[in-house]
Amino acid sequence: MSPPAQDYSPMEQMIVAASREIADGEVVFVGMRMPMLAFMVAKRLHAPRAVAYFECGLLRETLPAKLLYTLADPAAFAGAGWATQTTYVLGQLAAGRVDVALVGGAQVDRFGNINTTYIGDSRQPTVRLPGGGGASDFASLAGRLILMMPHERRRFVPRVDYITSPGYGDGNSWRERMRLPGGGPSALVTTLGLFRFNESGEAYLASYHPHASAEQIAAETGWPLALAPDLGVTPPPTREELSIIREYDPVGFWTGRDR
Amino acid sequence: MSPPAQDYSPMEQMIVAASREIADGEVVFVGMRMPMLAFMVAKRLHAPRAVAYFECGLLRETLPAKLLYTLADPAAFAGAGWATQTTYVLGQLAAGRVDVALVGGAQVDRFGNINTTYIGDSRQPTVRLPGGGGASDFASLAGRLILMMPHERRRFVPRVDYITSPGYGDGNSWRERMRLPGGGPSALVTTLGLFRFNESGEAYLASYHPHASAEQIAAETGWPLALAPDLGVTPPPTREELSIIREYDPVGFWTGRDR
Amino acid sequence: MTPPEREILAHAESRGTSPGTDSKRTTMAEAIARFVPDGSRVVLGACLEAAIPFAAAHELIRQHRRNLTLIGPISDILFDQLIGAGCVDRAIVGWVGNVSAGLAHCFRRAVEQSVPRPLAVQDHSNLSLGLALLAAGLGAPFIPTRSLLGSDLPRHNPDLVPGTSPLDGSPLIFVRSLAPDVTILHVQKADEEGHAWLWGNLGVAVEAALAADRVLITAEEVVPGGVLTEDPNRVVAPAQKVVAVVEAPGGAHPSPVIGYTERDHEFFHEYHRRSRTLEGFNAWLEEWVLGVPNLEAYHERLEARRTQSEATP
Amino acid sequence: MTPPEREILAHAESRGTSPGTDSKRTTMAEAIARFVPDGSRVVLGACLEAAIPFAAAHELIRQHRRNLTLIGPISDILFDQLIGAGCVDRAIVGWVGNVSAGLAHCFRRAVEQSVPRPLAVQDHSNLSLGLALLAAGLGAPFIPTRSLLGSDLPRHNPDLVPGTSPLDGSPLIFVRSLAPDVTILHVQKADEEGHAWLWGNLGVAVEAALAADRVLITAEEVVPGGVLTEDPNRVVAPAQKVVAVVEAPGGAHPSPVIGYTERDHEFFHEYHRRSRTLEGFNAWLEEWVLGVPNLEAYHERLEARRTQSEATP
Repeated sequence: MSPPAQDYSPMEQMIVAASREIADGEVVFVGMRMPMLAFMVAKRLHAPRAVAYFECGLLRETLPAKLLYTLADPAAFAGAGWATQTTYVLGQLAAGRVDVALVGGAQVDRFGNINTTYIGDSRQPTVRLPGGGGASDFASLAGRLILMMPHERRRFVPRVDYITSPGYGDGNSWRERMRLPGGGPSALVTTLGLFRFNESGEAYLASYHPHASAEQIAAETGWPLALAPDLGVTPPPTREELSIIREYDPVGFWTGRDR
Repeated sequence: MSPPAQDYSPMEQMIVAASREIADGEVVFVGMRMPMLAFMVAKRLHAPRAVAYFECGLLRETLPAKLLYTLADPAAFAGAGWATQTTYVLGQLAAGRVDVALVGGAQVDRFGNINTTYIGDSRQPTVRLPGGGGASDFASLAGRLILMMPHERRRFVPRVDYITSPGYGDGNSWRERMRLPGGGPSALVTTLGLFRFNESGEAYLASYHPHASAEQIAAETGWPLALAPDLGVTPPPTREELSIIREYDPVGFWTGRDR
Repeated sequence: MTPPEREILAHAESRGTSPGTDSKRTTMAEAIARFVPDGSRVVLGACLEAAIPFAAAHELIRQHRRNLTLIGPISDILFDQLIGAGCVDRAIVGWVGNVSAGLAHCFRRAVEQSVPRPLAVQDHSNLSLGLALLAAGLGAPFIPTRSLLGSDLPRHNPDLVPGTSPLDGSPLIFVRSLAPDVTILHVQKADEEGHAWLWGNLGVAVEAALAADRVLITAEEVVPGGVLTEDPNRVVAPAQKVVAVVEAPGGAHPSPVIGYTERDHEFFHEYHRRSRTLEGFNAWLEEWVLGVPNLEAYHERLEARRTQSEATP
Repeated sequence: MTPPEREILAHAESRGTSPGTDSKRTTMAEAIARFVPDGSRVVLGACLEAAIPFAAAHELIRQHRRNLTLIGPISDILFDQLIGAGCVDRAIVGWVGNVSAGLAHCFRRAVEQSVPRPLAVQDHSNLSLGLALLAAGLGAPFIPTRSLLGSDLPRHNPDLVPGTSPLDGSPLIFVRSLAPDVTILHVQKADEEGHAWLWGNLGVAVEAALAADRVLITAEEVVPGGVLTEDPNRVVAPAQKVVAVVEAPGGAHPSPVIGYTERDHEFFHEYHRRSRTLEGFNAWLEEWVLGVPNLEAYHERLEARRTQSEATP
């Protein structure tokens, strides 16, 4: 790794921590925004043979030439390895041929369930969110799932109001009982730390980011925080990692440096 | 119609009789050999707006430039209106979007069931035939079905040994009971005559071809022949009809004039 | 791409056998008036964030269409506009929002406050919506999937039916087939017989065209007959199902069209800001839809603003 | 066709980000030896009567492959040859014959007389076989259809399961998903990374590639990397699933390849005549497969015969 960078945002830390979850040669389903940037960092540094599926119907073996505002921008198509139908790319996911998927969401709970549909009662919601799109399929079907989420107490709830994208349900082999084919979340990467999941599907804090602390994370998390026995500090972004993020997102459109 | 021709084969009579079953503007699923020639005659004369689906994955609004030996010959593709997947063209058939299909077979019975799989017991067959290909789907799903068959007693059996392509089963609203969506056979065109089907799904002779007779047809048919009250003579091929067949099949490859 | 079989094609064309169809070319106003009546179940935005038929949707709004059922995976503010304009009773969707800017304000107002009218939503995943359309195009009453097992979507969407496999008893979601009345596609090229070339990410465009009773094409370019059938693999759907072809250059603005236009990100962001309030949305709608007679005037307005903004120091 | 987005492509290529894959280019002998072992479930002839991978099948015969399960809708004498050569235990098929000449003699001998060995046959319709492969590519355990209700196919094929709809109790045939070990496609163009362009009638090629664990490509031409991804809509399947790319010009002879070769009708008819007897078939096999080391020698023999026949008065 190149030397750690000195000045970076929590979003950038989240992106690089997520990128390190991707192994070389993997087939990856990539969502918009942070997930896309995490994939770009991985592909440029430690996973040059990873390939990316986009739900709009693309497969890329190379990176797009510039920042994508949507996965169907012309730059996403240019140089793609396969341009096809949504049912085929999500079908390959359903057929068990995708190693890992990266997704965000609006709410997450300690079992890694994601809500992007309703805040409040679905019959009389406080907020109608956009919905799951392909993320429900990623969560159901991918070999494993990397969740990415800004860490705020209103988002980290004891129990999501609605399961748009299933994690480990209520724990205790819930996925096996539901017969969900995908492996479920392997990591929940936030702007403050990195969670992993124990055998009963509960999230525990595996590391906190250099700018954060376990206490701060506990305060921003709506469930009693469980800690890894070897709880450590997330390695900060390297200059190389940061330079890739900033090459694609020079004005900080997605990483919030402009806000 | 142009004046009747004087010299033509029973195969040619069969082809023109079948072609007259196709109406203008219809969406037609076309099988190889005789069905293809019948479609070509119809399209050139009285059904210029008919369009043809081929099960290999083609849709044609115009006729191919020359005789097809198979439906996937380069001439079948050249100028096609849509080149696509077999599941899509047969899918449109299954979705109820095809008016009529033309098919042949090895055996037919009085309920219009077609066998192209086994002669004899399927566990120890006398002859293993090629199978149904798309014809089973045509028979199951098309709005109506035009059967084309050389008229020989060994082919016109009381009951087919195996139902590859369902007609009216054993009659008595069998298709409704089976919930087969397609309408079933509307005509059985042979080298000797033209059959239609009554309300219980039994074939009756509607007309005999000019070179044949009801007696000859009875002798070549393996079930007691039922006759239309208004039994007539099939109009013979016109010169125009014959000239089209011979334009596409100048050496009589399909129409048997070379055998 | 080397066009295949040029010689054979030239031969076929020299035969001059006539096509099976009359001209289907018409105006946007006529196409929408004739083929998308009140109460239609209509697919729009089948290619997800690309080639979204905004011009067709704006004509629906101008003609005050009512009681529509909108069907589409991710429509990137198009559904929001139709909902805000009061055209929609029901949305069968994967995701409704503004892909680069955030939540869909009109969609929120309709669901949360029944403003301007109540909206029923059937939430699908993008896979399940694709399977629903695919099933209709295959004449299958449903397609089973293991996606969404355990999620809350099947509890709220009656077309995602939980059950067990007739083959081995394992749990499945049966995705009921969904046959729209009309699928509206914006494509790169079409001819007046209804052949249409679509390229780029295809989303659920093929499935939606095969599932629908009829297909309405808006195209960047209408080209002479015989050109597009030189490469029939590029044709997106059977021309026989196409009922209208409308030349609509820039008819997907502000969404991108591969080979023609980039996405106009700022237009999406401006819509997001202005539609935050009902009054803001209505002013936006007046400026960009109701107060604009047609696509040509829309692009004139866009161009005038661009010129003006460049002139401003 | 105007290649879309040339400028952006040039830009993307100038970035020089490396592809995700090594070269998969190899010889036919190596590809067949490594990726199609005894007992494989293999799709061949997915495009029905066009682009049938005869050269790959001949290599299977030369390598004395055994216990194969062949999967394909209509293979126009290719399955007949593999069956006659004793390579096959099971055929999952829509139609086995000689499309322009009639019955398949080796297929008949195998079914009727267990010569050279017994053959189990699972009869599908072309739709049901397509649905079986499609289901596997979608991760669906089955797809229901109303085709074949009342036909005798479901009585003899355990993968066509009669049942009733979980939605409304109406009768259906559940077509069980079918995932081949390997799908062999003959295509027009491929690159060494595994991108492959296939055009013309596609048959069940897309479904078979998506259903398979791995895809083996034989191509009329192998072209440099970066050419085929200029038009990724033409790419038939994800390169990531392709395990081998073999340049095999004329590798589909005697079947046609759109843009390259016509069908060699007389070759089919000669095969039909000669394969009528077991001895005749064995002599044919010696002459055109076993006694020929590779595709190049096959075409030399073909060319020599053509020259000779033209020289004969």
